[in-house]
This record gives sequence, C-alpha cells and structure tokens, in this order.
Amino acid sequence: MLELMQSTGSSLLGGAWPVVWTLIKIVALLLPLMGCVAYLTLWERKAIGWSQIRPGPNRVGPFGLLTPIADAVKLIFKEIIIPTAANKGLFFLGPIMTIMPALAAWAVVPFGPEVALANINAGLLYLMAIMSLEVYGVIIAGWASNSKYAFLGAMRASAQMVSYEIAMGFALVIVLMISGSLNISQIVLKQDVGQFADMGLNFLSWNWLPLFPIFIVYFISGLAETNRHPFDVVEGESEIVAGHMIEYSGMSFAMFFLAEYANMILVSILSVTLFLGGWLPPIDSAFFNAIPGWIWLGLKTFVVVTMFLWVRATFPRFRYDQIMRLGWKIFIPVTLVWLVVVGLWMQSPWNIWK
Amino acid sequence: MGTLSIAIWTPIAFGVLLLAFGRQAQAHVARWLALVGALVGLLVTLPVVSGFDTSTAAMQFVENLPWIARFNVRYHLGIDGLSMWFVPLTAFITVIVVIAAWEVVEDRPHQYLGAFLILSGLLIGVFTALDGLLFYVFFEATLIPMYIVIGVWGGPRRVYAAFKFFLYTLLGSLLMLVALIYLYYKSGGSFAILDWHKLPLPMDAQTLLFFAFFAAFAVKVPMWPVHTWLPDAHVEAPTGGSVVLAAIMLKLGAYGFLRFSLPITPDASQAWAGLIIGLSLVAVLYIGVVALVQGDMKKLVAYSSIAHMGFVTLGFFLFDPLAMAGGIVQMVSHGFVSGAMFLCIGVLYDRVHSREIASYGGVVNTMPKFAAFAVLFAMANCGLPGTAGFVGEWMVILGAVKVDFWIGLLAATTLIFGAAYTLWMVKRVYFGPVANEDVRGLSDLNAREFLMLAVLALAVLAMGLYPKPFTDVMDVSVAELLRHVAVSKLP
Amino acid sequence: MTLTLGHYLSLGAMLFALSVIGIFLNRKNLIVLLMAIELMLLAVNLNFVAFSHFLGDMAGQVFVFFILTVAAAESAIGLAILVVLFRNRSTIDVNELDTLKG
Amino acid sequence: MDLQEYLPVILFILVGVGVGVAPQVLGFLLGPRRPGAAKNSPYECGFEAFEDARMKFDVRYYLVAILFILFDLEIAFLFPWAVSLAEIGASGFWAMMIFLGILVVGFAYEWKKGALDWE
Amino acid sequence: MNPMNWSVLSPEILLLAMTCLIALADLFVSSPRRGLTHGLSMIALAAVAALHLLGFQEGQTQYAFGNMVVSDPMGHLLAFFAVVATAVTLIYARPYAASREMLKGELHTLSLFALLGILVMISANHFLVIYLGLELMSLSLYALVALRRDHAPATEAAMKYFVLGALASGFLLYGLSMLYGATGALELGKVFEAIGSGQINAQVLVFGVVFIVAGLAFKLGVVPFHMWVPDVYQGAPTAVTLMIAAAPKLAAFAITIRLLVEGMIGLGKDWQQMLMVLSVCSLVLGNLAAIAQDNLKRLLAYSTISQLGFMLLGLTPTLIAGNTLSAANGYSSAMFYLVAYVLTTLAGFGVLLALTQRGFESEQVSDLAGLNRRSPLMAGIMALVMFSLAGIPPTVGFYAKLAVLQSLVSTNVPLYIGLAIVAVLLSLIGAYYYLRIVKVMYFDAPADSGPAAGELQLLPTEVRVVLGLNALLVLGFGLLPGGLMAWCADAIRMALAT
Repeated sequence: MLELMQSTGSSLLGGAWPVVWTLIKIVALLLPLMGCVAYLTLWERKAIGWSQIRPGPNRVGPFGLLTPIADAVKLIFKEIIIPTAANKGLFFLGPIMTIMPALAAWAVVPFGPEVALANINAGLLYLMAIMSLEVYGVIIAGWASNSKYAFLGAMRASAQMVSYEIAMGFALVIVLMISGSLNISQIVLKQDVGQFADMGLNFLSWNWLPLFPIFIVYFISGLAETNRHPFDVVEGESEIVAGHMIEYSGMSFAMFFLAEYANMILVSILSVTLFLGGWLPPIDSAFFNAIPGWIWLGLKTFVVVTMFLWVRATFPRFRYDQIMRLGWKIFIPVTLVWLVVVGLWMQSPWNIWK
Repeated sequence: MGTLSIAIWTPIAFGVLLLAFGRQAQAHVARWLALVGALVGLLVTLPVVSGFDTSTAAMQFVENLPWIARFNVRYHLGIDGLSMWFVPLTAFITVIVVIAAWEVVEDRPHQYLGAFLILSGLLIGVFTALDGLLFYVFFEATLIPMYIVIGVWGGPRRVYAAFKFFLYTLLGSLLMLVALIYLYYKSGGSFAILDWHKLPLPMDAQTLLFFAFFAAFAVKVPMWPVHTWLPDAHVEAPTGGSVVLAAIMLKLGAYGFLRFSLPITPDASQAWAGLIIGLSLVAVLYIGVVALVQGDMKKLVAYSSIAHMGFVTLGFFLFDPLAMAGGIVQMVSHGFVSGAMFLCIGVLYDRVHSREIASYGGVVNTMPKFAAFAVLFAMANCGLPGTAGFVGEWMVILGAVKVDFWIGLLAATTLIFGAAYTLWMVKRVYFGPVANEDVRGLSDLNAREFLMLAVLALAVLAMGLYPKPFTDVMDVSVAELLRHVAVSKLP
Repeated sequence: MTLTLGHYLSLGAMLFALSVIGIFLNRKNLIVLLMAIELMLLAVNLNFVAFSHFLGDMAGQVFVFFILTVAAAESAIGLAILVVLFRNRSTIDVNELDTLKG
Repeated sequence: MDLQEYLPVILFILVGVGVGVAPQVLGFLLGPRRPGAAKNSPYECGFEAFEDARMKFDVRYYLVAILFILFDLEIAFLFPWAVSLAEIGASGFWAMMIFLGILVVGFAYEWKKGALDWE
Repeated sequence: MNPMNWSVLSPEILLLAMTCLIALADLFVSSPRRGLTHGLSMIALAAVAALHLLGFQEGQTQYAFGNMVVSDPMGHLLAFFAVVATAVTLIYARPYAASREMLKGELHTLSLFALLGILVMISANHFLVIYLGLELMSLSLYALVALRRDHAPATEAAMKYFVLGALASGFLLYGLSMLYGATGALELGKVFEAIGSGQINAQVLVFGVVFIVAGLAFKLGVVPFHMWVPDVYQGAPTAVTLMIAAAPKLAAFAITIRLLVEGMIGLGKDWQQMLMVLSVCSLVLGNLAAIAQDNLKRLLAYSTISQLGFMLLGLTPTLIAGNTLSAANGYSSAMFYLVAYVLTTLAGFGVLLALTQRGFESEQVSDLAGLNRRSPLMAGIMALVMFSLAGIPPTVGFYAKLAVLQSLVSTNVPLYIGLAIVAVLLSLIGAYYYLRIVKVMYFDAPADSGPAAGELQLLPTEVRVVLGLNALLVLGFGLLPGGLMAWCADAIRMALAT
C-alpha cells in the first residue's frame, strides 16, 4: 500500500512529493506522540496517586481516561494573559522555542532498524544541538515576562540545565567511544553484539552494564534537564511558584506543559536507545524476536518514563546548591573518570567493543 | 691599555665612582676625590704632549681593537697634529672646573663633579676617535652630562636652555649619523675615518655629505645662523658648564670640520667654501655688533665666542696653511681665554649673584687682584699682542689677506669689534667709581680663585709670547691636510 | 543555480564587513560588540569551510574547529571582563568608557 | 554527504514551530479576552511590582554560563575523537588524555577556587 | 610526515607542565606573599630559558609535530628573551602586586600562560599554531589586565584591549583564510612553495596579505591600529602594562618574520610598502602625541608606538633587486632593535614599579619630579632608559637605531635613505619628550608625594639586584653591543637560510 501511495504521490505532485511524504510521516509520528504525552500526564497522576494509596483522577470517562482531553479543552478556552510589562513578541516566542526542540529532536529517534524519520549520520550531534536549544525557550520566557519570579526561575532553570548538559554530554561521548558512530541506529545495533549476545543474553550486552555509572548519570541528568522532580526548583511552588512560566496561561502555558512531557519521553527513549538496546529484544529467542521492535522500544520507554514518575513520587526536592554540587562536583568527575576507564579499557587487550 | 685610552677612561672612572658613592652629606670627600680625579686625568695626558712626534702627519698613539664585529666598528684611537692639543687642554680645563666649583656648588657636588669628569673623558674620546661610529658615540654622549649640568645647576631659565642645547645639537648630529652610515656603506663596510679620507665620491654625494656634516658641526661651532642655542646655554649654565662649553665643546664642531668635512668631501668643501667663509664673516661682524649691545656679561662673552669661532671656521676654509694653523691655534687659545672669561664672571656672580653689567662698576677698587686678571683676560679676548688671543687671529688674518684682501680686511675688523665690546665691558664693570653697595662689599680673590686664574693667566701669556710649541705640532698635519684637500676625490 | 566558491566568499566578506562596521560604529552596547566579534570569527569560519570544501582539504575544517573553541574561550573572557566592568561602572555603554584618555 | 537526509529534520523543525504557534493562536481565538490592570501586572504574590524585573542578578549565573561554554566545547572536541577512537589508535587516545589532563587541571583549579560552590 | 619529535618542544612542554603545577600548587599551598608560587615560577622560567639558550647554541633547525612547529636559532633567541623578560617582569611586579591586593596566584599563572602562548607563536610553522599561540597569549593578557577587579580604569582598559585584540585576531584570521584559499596550505613551508610556484591568484594573495599585515599591526600596536595601546598602557596595572609592553612584542615580531618573510617573501614588494606606511605613520603619530602626555604610562605607550614604527622600518628594506643580504641585514637590525627596546622598557617600568609601592601610583610625569633628590639610583636608571629610548649613545637604544638606519641606508635606494632621514628627524621630536622626563627628574623640585629615599631602600633585594643588572645591561650593551648584534644576525641568517 505504501508503494502505491509513493508512486501516486510522486506522479501527482512531482518534486514536491518528498516534502509532502515527509510531512505525512511527521504527522504520523507526532499524533501518537501527542497522544502519549497527553496520557503520560494522566499516567503520572494515576501513578502518583497509587503510590500514595489514592485512586488518582477517575471522574472524566472510565478510570478518568478522558481527563487529558478535558484538560486540553479547558486550556484552549482559557484566556491567554499577556502582562502589560511583557515583551510581546518574545512572550509569544518563548513557548514556541520550548516546544519546537522537544518535538524536533524526535526526527532522529530510531524506532527500529533504519526506521527513523531522518537516519542521519550525525544523529547524536543533532540531538545534542537541538536539546541545547531548550534553554532558549526558558530564558526567553523568563525574560519576556518581565516578572521577578519568572526571571529568577529562568536563571535557575537555565543554569541547572546547562550544568547537567555537560554531564550528559560526557555521558554521550562515552557511549560514542564504544559505538564509534554518531548514527543512532548504529549505536543501537552495536549493542547487539558481544560475548553475552553470542550466548543469547543480549540484554547483558547492552551498554547499561559496562557503562552502568554513566547510565545512572545520564538518567539523573535527564531528570535535571527536564526540570523534573527532584530537580524542579525552577518552579518550586514555595519559592518562586511556577518559575519561568508563571505569567503564562491557557494554551501558551500548555506548550510548556507539553514540552516538558515530550521531553520526558524523549529522554526516556534516548536512555533506552543508548543504554538499553533500543528496539532490540532482551533475549535472543524466537518468541522475543517475533515481537516487533517498536513494541520493545515502547515497553522499555514506558518503564523508564515510569521511573521518572516513581522518582517524583519518592524523593524530596533538592536544594539549589545541592543540585549544582551534584552536577558539577559529582557527575562531571564521575563521567571523566569513567571516560578514562573506558578509554583505557578499549586500549587494553580486554576490549569488548572491537 | 694605551695612553689615549687611559686619558679617556681615567676621568670617566673617577666620575662613575663619584656618582656611585658620592653622598650629599660627604660633599667634601667628593670634592677631593674629584680633584684627585681631574689631576690624575691631567697627568695621564702629559705623555701625549711629551711623546708626540711633531715630524709626522701620521696618527700617533694608535690603538685599534675590534669593537662591534657586526658592523666592523673598531675601537680605534689616535691623534695627530690637529687633535693633539685638545687632549691636555680638556684635562686641564677639567681641573680648573673642579677647582672653580669648590665651595660654589653646594647642591650635590658629587653629581656635578662626576658629570664633569665623565664629560672630560668623553671629550677626549671625541678628539681621539679615529672610527666614525666611535667618534659619534663620544660626540653624542657628551650631550648627556652637559644637559644635566645645565638643567640642574643652571640659572632661572635653565630648562629652556638645556633643551635648546640638547635638541639643536642632536638635530645636527643625527643628520651626521646618516652621513656616517652612508659612508660606511660606500666604503664597503668600514667605519674607519682614515679609510673614508681615501674614498672617491661623486660630487652630488660629496655635497650631501658635506651638508650633513655641516649640519652637525655648524650647530656645534656654532656658526651663524644656528648659533642661537649658545647664548642661552652659556647664560644659564653654571660657571663650570660655561667654561667647558666655551673652552672645549665648541671645538668639537671645528674639529669635526677638520676631521670629516675637509678630507672626506674636499671637492664639495672647496665648492661651498664661499658659503662657510660668508657665514664666518657674518659671525665675526654681525655677532660682534650683537655682542656690543649685550647687558649681560655672560651673554656678551658667549657672543664673543661665536665671533671667535667664526675666525676658526674662516681659517679652515681659506685653504691656506697659515690660516688653517691659525684656526687651530685660535681654538686652543680660545679654550683658555673664554674659559678664563667665564671664570671671571663666575667669580663676580658668586659674590653678587648678578651677571648684569649694570650691577657693577668700579670693581677694581674693591677687588684689585681680581681686576688685574680680568683685564688681562679681556685683553686676550680682544687679541692684544702678547696674549694667546692674538696669535690665532693674526695668523688667520694674514692667511686671509693672502687669499683675498677683502676677506682679510673684513676679518680684521673683528679686532676692532672685539676691542670695542670687551673693553667697554671692562670699563663699565671694573673701572670708574664704586657703583653700589654690592660692589663695595666685595672681597677680593681667595686662594683657590687666585690659583685657578693664575694658572690660566700663565697659559694665556705663555701661548701669546711663545706660540711655537703649539704651531710646531700642527704644521705637518695642516700641510698634509691641505695637500689631501687639494687633490680631487671625484671618481 | 549552483553555489560557487565565490558565493561563500562573498557571504563571508559581507559578514566580516558587517562585524567590523558593527565594532566601529556601535556606540551603545558592549554586548553588541562582543556579538560582532563572534560574527567576525564566524565569517572567517565560513571562509575556511568553503575553501576547505572546494579544495578538498580537511585541514581547513579542523582549523574551524579550533577557531570555534577559541572563540568560546574568548567570549567567556569577554563576558567576564564585561561583568567586572559593569560592576565597576554600572554601565556597558560604549560611549561612557572614556576615563582613559590623554 | 547526503543532504537529502536532512530534509525531514528541517521539516520537523518547521512543524515543531507550527505546533508551537497554532495552539497559541487557537487559544487567542477561542479564549476570552478580558484584560485588567491587576490581571496584567506581573505576579508578585499579590504585592505591587515595585521595580523593573530585569535587575542585577547573582554573578554566579555568569560563572556557570562561562564554565558551561568551556566544558561544552571540550565535549565538542571529544565527539569526533570518540567516534574515531578505534581508528586513531593509542597515540590518538593518549593525545586526548593529555588534553583531558589539562582540562582536569583547570577543573581542579575551578573547584578549589570555589567557582563550583553555589553557597 | 616526520615523527612527533617531542624533544623539539621540550621547553614549551616543560613550561606547560610547570604552569599547571604552579596553578594547583598555588591553590593548595598559598601564602599571602606567594613565595612558593613565585619560587616555582622562577625555577620554571630559568629552566625554560636555559633550554632555549642551549637550543640557540646548538644552532639547528628542527621541525616537529608534522611540520607544525619549528625550532630554529631565531626562535630560540627570541624565546630566550621572552622568557627572561617575563621573569624580570614577575620579579618587578611582585612588590607592586602585593601592595595592591593583586598578588594572587593568577598573576603568575596567567603570565606563564601568556608566555607559553608567546613561545608557541615563536616556534609556529603552521597557521593553526600561530593562531593558537596568539590567542593563548592574548586571552591571558586580557585577563591579566582585568586582574584588579575593583579598579575601574583597569577593567575599562581590559575591555578595550579585549575588543580591539579580538578584532585584530579576526583580521589576522581572515587574512590567513584567504591565504589558505589561495594556496591550499596551512603550513608555512607549503604556502611559501605555492606562492613561489607563481600559479596563485595574486589578487587573493594580496587581499590576504593586507589583512594579515593589519592584524599583525594591531598586535604590534602601530598606527593606524594603535588605538588600544595608550588606553591599555594607562589603564592596566603597571606590572601588567610591562607584561604587555615587553615579551609579546617579541612574539609579534616572530610571527611577522615567519609569516611575511619566511612565508611570503615572494609578495615582499606588497607588504613592504604597507609596512613602510605603517612605520612612518607610527613614527609621526607616536612622537607627536607623546609630547602632549602628562600620564607617564600613556607617554610610554606613545613612545612604544613610535619605537615599534622605527623597528618596522628595519623590515622594509628587503629584496632590493634580489639582494637577500640587505634583507637579512634589515631583519636582524629590526630584531636587535626589538631586543634593545624590550630591555630598555623592562628597566623603565622596573623603576616605575619600584616607585609605586605603598599605595601610590607613580603614573603622572609630575610624580617623578625631583626623583634625583629622592633616589639618585632610580633617577639614574630612568635617565639611562630615557636616553636609550631617545637613541643617545652610549646606550643600547642608540645601536638599535643605528642598526636600522644602517640597513636602510645600505640599500643605496633614495627612497630608503629618505626614510632614514625622516626617521632620524622624527626621533629628534622623540628626544624632546624623553628629555622632558629627565628634566622632571633632575631639574624640578621634588614632589611631596611618592616614596622617600628611605622607603626605596625597602625594595626587596631581588628587585634591586635585577633592576641594577637590567640598567647595567642597557648601558653595557651600549658599550659593547657587538655580541648581541652578532646573535641577532646569526639567528636571522639561519632562519632565512632554511
């Protein structure tokens, strides 16, 4: 059927067809993603509710399943307040700069072998670049609001994000060292080889085991990058309320919200891709192999995302100085040391990544 | 180390010693040390006089060592008849200066005396250097101590005078530096002056070189119209500074003409001799008139120096052996006479603190011994026969008459002008009734002053009465120089 | 239209000229100056990359890498100086930097 | 180099911007618009906002920014090195170790200087 | 590709290692007097200087790191002087910095890093290395200027230095990119070959050369790229001014030689003319502007401009009718000039630094008034420095001027002889303001402010000894300049021979 669409499309639209076809693919990716994001919010409330021995939202629809829809409708019809003192253009731009990177990063995420919207060679580099843009949204929003809380929140958020970006970057470098490619599909495939993979225990060949400290660093940095608990001083209710988004309401606010959850899923899926074998089945058995890769990917991602929620439900909030100390004084040295260890390991005869 | 090196470095060593270890609190030690240094400096120049061979025009007491290999610059010293007398003269004047400064200079005498000792060594260096660059180094280096001396111990307008002195002379000598480098290049990489003497040069090069040298030496002599620094420098300088300026430093320029302009660019020199003669005559006549109207004694003597130096340059550019020898004799004698004149003014100034002629009158009544000396030197200054001033002037005038009667006549008028301004000053200052209370309170010479004036007076008289030792030394060299100049160097 | 070396060079030259003009004409804000400096280095980078591409020589791109790094270090120092200056003078107006003159 | 591969990337970025713009426009169109002086003033826990919010702020934020620039660039250097580590062999590895060694010196320096302390 | 040849860069590697060590050592073992930091720095500098001197005496030209760096006698000699200059600067700077709460470890570390940049530049044989060295030096110096954080003029100077310095780097880079495009090479030897082949688009080359010359001129601080010099000299802490005034000029000279002479001698006639214009402009502006200055540091800044203008004159007479002899003559003269300038500048600022103790900035010309009465030794040294800068014998400055003039006149081209005369006349103007300082020190009545003679005795022995030696060298090289001149000549000759 796809081939039919391809041929009809190209005959109809000529040169513009690849664009249209890509757009179709993007939409095909985005719509489920939006759905996931929407239901992630519900899942979060449910999960936290359950962990606190309460039912969570259950009024709208069966088991509260329509809650996200109701939220969306409510937000659309809410007034978007633009403070008088705000910088109008930037105020509008802030949410855009927040949501755009959160979505655009998905372009290179592989859902299976060669199944990525853009299977570019510099995939990881692109990810680094586009995720760094996230800071701009925060800064612009905080600056444009012209409110002290927003400003302070933006400063905190950006400082925190850039701090953890370094640790994250080092973590990525280490992954790169052993995979030898910036192409994310390659990185996944590289995890499917090795001694344990030969024994059929593929999940032991995945990067998380040899790079265990890095995996942890990456995961926690991901929490901090997305300003999730316990690193959410950005919007510490008790101090600066909602941080850089305090002046936003209605759909503008929804953009920040969307972006946050989209980012959560992104970070999770990246953890899975980089450390947990992506779409690969954990054990080399016929049964597991029969299950499509995207299901494995989805499952793993779900587990990791749920860890985000679990962390939120469990941990108290860090103080800001503790956050910075963790980022600079613990993660960076740890990654540096592990980088050297892995490097030496690769130089040694016991190199397992040949 | 050769005789000349010793003559140069002895006073410098003493000077450095004074600067390094002299203290304001121990001024007396400094004075004695300086005196010892000056006397030793004079002693070590005596072999130059006694050992000098008057029968040859070749360089004597030659020292020739490599110095800056890169540019083939050599530490090349030597003297001939043209330069010989200036070595002891410099050392002698330095002794006088040290004595003259004895109680007069109270502010940091160690620095003052040290500067003069160093200056003495440098001046001897200029007269003995046979390497172009070495000459230049000594020539320029003399500016530093003189600048300091004028600026620190000078009169009220000392800063202006010091700057004018320094910059005027620097301007000229920098052009000379370019000329020296050009000669270095032309001669195929040699800074030896004697090599340059033999260097054939085309006329346009000669002309440019001639004017480059002219710029340096004419300022130094000084010739009209670049003489204006001299009255200022003389007036503002302390007595010692004036003495050294007049007695020695002015001779550097004249000596430069002899050593550089004439032998290196003989054709250009002959071609432009008219200009020099003209300027010299202007100096002699016009400056004579200017001197006449001065109310400041030092200025008067300064202008008279310019006029006398005009005689020297005139003598050089007549290309006559008598005139040239006369010029050199005039240089030496002017060294004694002008030095003595300035010392006399210094003696008065120390007592009255005025240099205005109008402040004085009838000094002879209160300072008879001093007046006697002063009158003697004044006579020498206007060229009275029997004094040093007469010999040189007379020789130049004779030579001039030989060359051209009118030049001789014009030159001879200087005797009249000289007599006029000097004697008029003498009359106003020394003779007549006692003019005011200052003069009435004057005390006559003390032993120190008497000593130095007496020594100078002896020198002036000796040279005037028996000039033969002086002229003997020069004759051969002058003849050789003229022979050299007569031959064209055009390629 | 194919992009030739000339196009890249012209763009580079334009960016370079813009930044130089920015540095010399800007009289308001030091931040703009710092940005102009960055722009200048980017113009140079463009040149290097274009040349490197058209010459088929990787060295130019390596050079760009180094320039980028140094540019970062440079802006770090520039910003640091700016902060210190602001703390001392409470202004980053170029026109008000006039205590030093003679 | 196949630039074709980057078409989806560019399109995705554009779509991302679109996703940012469209809902906000929608919100403007569908939501009510009832501005008021109190509503449109900056939120400050009910207090009147008394001065410009764009105030001087702690210099440590600058410090973090500057340190970030530097470290991020080191990472930029590490990227190509890491990718080609297998090919450049031991000499390439040790060269980067020297580089990292210097980096560590700088890091230790900052640490000891207190640049990494927030309090 | 030849082997890495680490030993060629051993002095630089040693310096880097020591600097890192010192940076850390200072953090962990720090005392207010920075005794350990200072001592270690001195040891490091002594070792590096010794290595370079040995290298110079070996007289070999070696390439390393894939021809990216070169070590030749010229480089060794310049590096030796740069190291010595830095060491002397640090010695002078220590009491000054201590009394201004500037004596942090950074003073030493940044200076050493700047020196490292200088050394890297000096031994560069590749555009990239030149650029990295240049930036390492510049960045360290920017930070050094701003070392007194609470001193408004210093920070302002730092900002100006930074902006214009970055601009200069940009110019230089742009020129380098053009050359790279034209020749397809970044290595100097290959660039030279490509230009020599004559198949290169001359227009692009000349375009590039213009920017390179402009960039170098910025770094050297010659007109019309001199704007930063007076402000930075005046605003920076005096110790840092000295750091900027001395050693970096040697590096700028080295890259000038490497880029223009070794790399692009074929384009000689293009850049010679530019240098000529630059130098004459610098001489005119530097000398004239200096007259009007009352701030001593600003005056010295303008003096530097004119001095470097004079130095550049030595680089102009090249390749007159293929006469490389005169070129070598000119370059070695310029090098000698520069070394003499650095030596003299060190002594001059050394005196200033010695006078500025105890919270008193000896910055105004009038602050020197009557110095001779307060401290004859300091006045003497300063006078010596001034006479040297003015080019009066018997100081080293005279021979520097002589050497350059000599190289001009020896071309026997009327244009160059004319240049020599112009230079001479302008240096006469220069003599005026140098003399003015001597005048202030010797002729004027003492100023009330400023340390008295007794206080000057409190200077650390180290400073007094080094300052004395420095002054002696200014005079000593004036009396016997032959050895130093021969060194410079040898160095240039060997650099050109390769």
